[in-house]
Amino acid sequence: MAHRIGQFLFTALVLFGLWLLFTGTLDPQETAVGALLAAGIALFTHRRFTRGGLQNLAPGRLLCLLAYLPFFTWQMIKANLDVAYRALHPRMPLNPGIVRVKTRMTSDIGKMAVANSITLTPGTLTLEVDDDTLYIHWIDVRSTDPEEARRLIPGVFEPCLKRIFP
Amino acid sequence: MVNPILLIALPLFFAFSIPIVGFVYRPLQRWIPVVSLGLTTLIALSLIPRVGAHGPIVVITGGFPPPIAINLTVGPLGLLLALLIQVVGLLTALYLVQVPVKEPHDRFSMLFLLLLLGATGMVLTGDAFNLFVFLEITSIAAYALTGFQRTGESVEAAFKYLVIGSIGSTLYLLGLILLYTQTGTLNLADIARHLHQVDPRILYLSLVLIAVAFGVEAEMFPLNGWAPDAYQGAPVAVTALFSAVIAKAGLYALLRMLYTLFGVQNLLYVLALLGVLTLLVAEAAALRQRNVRRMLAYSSIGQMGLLMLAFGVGSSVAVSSGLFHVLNHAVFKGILFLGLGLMALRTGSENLEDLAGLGRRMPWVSLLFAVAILGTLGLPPLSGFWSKFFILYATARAKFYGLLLLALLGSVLEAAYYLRLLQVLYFQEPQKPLVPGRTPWLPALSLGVLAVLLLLFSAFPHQVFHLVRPAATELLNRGWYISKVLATGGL
Amino acid sequence: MTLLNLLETLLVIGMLGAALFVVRTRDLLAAVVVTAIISLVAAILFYVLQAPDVAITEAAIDAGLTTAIFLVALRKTERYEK
Amino acid sequence: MNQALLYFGGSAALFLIGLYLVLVKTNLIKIVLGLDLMETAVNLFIVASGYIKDRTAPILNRPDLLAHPSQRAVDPVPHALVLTAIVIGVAVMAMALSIVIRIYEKRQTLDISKLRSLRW
Amino acid sequence: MNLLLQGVAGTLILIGSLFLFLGALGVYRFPDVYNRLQAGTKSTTLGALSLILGVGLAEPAWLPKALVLMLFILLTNPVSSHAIGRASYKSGYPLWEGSIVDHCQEHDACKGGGEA
Amino acid sequence: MTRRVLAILLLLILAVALYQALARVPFGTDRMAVSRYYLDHGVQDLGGVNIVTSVVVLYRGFDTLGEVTVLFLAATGLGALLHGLALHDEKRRRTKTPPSLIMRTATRILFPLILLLGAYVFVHGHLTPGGGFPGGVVVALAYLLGFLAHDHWRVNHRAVRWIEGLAGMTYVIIGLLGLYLAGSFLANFLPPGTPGRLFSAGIIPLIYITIGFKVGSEMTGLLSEMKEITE
Amino acid sequence: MIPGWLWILAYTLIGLGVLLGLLRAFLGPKTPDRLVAVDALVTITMGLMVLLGLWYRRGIYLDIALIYGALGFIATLAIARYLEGGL
Repeated sequence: MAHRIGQFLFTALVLFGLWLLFTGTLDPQETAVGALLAAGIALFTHRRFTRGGLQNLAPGRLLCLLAYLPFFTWQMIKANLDVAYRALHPRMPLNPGIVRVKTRMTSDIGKMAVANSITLTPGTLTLEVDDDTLYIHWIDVRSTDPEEARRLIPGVFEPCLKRIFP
Repeated sequence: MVNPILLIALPLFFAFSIPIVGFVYRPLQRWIPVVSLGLTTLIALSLIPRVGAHGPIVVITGGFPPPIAINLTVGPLGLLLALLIQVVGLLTALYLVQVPVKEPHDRFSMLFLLLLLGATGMVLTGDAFNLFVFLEITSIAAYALTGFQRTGESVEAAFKYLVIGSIGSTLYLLGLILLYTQTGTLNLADIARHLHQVDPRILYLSLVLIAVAFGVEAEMFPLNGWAPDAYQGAPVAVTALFSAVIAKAGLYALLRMLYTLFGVQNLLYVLALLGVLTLLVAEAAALRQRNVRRMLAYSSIGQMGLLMLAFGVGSSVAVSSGLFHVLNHAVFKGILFLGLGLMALRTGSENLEDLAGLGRRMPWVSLLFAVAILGTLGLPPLSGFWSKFFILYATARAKFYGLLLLALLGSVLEAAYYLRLLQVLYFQEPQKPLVPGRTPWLPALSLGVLAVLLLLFSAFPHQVFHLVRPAATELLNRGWYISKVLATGGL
Repeated sequence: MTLLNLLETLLVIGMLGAALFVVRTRDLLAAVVVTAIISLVAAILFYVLQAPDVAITEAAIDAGLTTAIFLVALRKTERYEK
Repeated sequence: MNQALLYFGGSAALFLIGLYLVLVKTNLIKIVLGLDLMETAVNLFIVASGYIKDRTAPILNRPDLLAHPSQRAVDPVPHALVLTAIVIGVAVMAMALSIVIRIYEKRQTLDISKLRSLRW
Repeated sequence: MNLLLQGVAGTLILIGSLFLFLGALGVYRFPDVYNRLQAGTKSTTLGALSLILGVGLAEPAWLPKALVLMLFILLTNPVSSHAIGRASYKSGYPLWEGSIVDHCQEHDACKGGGEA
Repeated sequence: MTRRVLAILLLLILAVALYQALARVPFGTDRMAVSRYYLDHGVQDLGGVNIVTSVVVLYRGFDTLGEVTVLFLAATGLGALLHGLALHDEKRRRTKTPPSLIMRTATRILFPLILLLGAYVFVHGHLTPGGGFPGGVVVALAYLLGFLAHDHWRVNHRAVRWIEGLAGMTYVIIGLLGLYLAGSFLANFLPPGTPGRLFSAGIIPLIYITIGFKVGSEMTGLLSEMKEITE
Repeated sequence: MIPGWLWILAYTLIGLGVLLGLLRAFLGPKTPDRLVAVDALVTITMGLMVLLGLWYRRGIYLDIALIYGALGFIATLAIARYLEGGL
């Protein structure tokens, strides 16, 4: 029960924060309606929204998230420059293929975070997730060895994400 | 003092409440249309003295006078048709309580109520775009009801109806917007007042588009391909409604556009011509039918043609007798289709040969059926004679002799197949045994009420003419309508 | 003649091209996808014509809902026009 | 390019293409797609007809717009009409497709030239 | 300060539109659907993010809403491109002939019942 | 073949007629008549800054009631037509591809966010673009997302129909309250408030919330029915 | 203020992007290709809408971009689920 309450509070808090961003004001009317709506929606979505609860807001994890963002942004910019180079190059230097890698993440949301990070960064795209195996389309296959590929693709993000989504 | 808006608001409220009532106490669902239509009938009746005394009631919505907000115009004509819709709807609803259609009943009740609501809205509204909304309510409900039996024929008919109907309504929207770009207003009376600002080419294009759109609903000749299939595919009570009131609502909208909005008295002969064509083509097609429902459907289209002839002639006599004929036709076709439904319950089929000998086996229903047929044919003591005679008389007065001849020819064709139907009904030996059972009493009641109406119309044709005269005046007197509506406010 | 007008022209021509594509193609799924594109483009045009309410409604209803209903209909019937 | 020609011509052409689909194609879903195109075309025409050059959307949430709104904003009525028309369009579309699903279930074909009563 | 902010905003907008264009170029030029997705997700995502951030900086009152938009794009775009990639593979869309390896072929997880 | 020729002929005629007419319609110029009243007096009359919303809900509120009815009809008609459709047709039975983990997880997270977005749209109908219809549809599409990504996601049909019916009845009752409190159907009977705040514009937010609930529940029911027939 | 040449450049780039996306949607050759184009077009259009919002100086237009993105996402997902045989 306490767990459920934690889930509910977490969901409502996230939704309320989002509402504040949406409206961009602290007008009491807006916040009141926002709180009402957030609570109402959280009431029947909290079990789907989160498995954890308020511990998702533990300061250590939030700090990790904050640290992860710039790192991720940098990765993304690198990815884009790479793809841009390939798209602009007259002969389009492509060397694509689908490789299989294992991930160390265990929770669903962690797997999703890894997969999405992979999708958004250098020349890689998650095609399929099967348990702990990711099938990744790689625009420039540098290694077909699973262990090597693991180090090159999800290995970049995992240390960080592992701490955010244990 | 009852507000006419309740004619729209109440059925809506009841329609929305049907699922909830179903959760509370299921058998009550079927009575909701009866209750709703009973109430609206009373409301419509209570409005008659007021409209008779003071002319049109302009009902404002949203708190603002006409050109700004939407208004309902409850004039004699609108009220007459609204009352007709409520009465026929009430009788059909009574019929349906004991002769249910297929599952799901709750959805059927909602569609049924909303169909009538849409038609009522169409005849009452005073706003051109609101007319479009109600047209769509009516036609979407009609599409769903046409396909409600979910047999191959009925869903195909529904698709055909849907395609033609939605082309029509899209064209109406286009025509309306062309007018809006020139006048900047959507109120019927206000558009009519500003019509002189409209560039003639735009005016003619939108006239044609709008006429085509309502021609579909009114079953005008080249646009009525959907009608026989839809009439055949729908549940029989719904067919009665289509024939008795829905087509009339479409015709009303067409007339409102031609007479009031555009005021094209000099172009009405086109309507008369198309009416006669409709009549001839439909009656000729009816001759070949073996299925009685389809035959009646064609006959109904033919009668719509006759009505268009009447309104196309456009003299005072023609319009009054046309309105009289609207009433007559609603009653006759109500009896015919509902009676046919009762017969089909016992015979299990609607084919001509299967009705053989019913005259002796279901005497009362058959008698009503026969009287309604004779009335449609226009035999003298019955009310159909007066309306038909005066329509033809007015046609002759207007010197449309060619049209008169063609209309008479149509009547002869009509007589041919109706008399064959009577012959089968009364003078042929039955081939199959009937399904055992008794005629349920509520449908019998509604047929009885229709019969009483028929007798009243036949006994007092003069009074009926007197009753419809204000409606005819409203239709013919364009300036009166415009000034009455805009007198309540305006920019 | 501003740049925005050029963009509008491009969008309208794209819309007409998409409509012609719908006429030509035999793969109904492709036709549905392209119809969704038409709705999306129409939403931008409504936006450019200063009708934000309409743009939102068009995006929500025509691009989202209608596409979903079409897909279900395709799933229950057949995908290719013979 | 002339904006009037662009919008009015574009919506007219789209309308005609939609009508062509409805009248000529024999596939039921293509016909429904044609109806959809016609809807979109009419909506585009309505909105374009309410547009006024160099004016902004009729949402007066800035103080400067409140001074003389009718000199600053475009015509709101066509927008209201189109909202209604879009909603009605989706209703018709849903009905049409459910009918199509039923026809396919009964007849196992989407070709109207093979459906007896639909050959018009 | 304000000028600097505007400068940053302008730069971000320019970079954003450049990447949007490059993404579309990649979608147009690349040989098969998987490679197109690589361009279609990454470049357009970064482009849209940077453009929206630029607009948010240029008009600071809009910044919260711009942040919501960015968050939303970050959440949805990779998911939709994953869905498209998976759907293409399951529906039997072949890899470009220049592809060098396909580990997915021999695994049940990648089989599917669709049709491209 | 004759059909094609006839159709093209018809289209040509229509094209010429449209050209003749549309060439006379001026583009981009001010031809407002009634709209001028709406724009100039809308904010004082009702306190809603979004004039389109004021037109939709109050000046032309009767249309909107009809519009709600049309959607209701579509949902009802669709339910009636698809009633008892063979849920499993043997001939085309196929194994469904299950949704992927990423999709499922992302959907779980996005679902409440999109619901909130929909609620935002219909609560702020009088301040920002949007309103009851798009808001309701966004809510329904959140459910569609759930249906797409989770094979076993169900909605409670009874609850959906309760909400649908109650919302519809509330709309009519608000209209009737207008009739008895302010003199005409759907008239505004609440104070207009300060333009630009959330609690302003009289009954507009009230009606839009009602519409949002109604449209949302209706379209959710419709989509859920459509999902069930594809199983 | 953002200088005029920057606007021109940004519009040109985005316009070309839309053009290329539309071309890919028409050329296909298969439905997944069109779907990719739709997905890219939705994102590009979100950018365009936000940019035009700045041009018109109306903050309300950001809402539209948000809803447009959400709806485009759902439509893409629906079509993808159809393609992989999961609908």
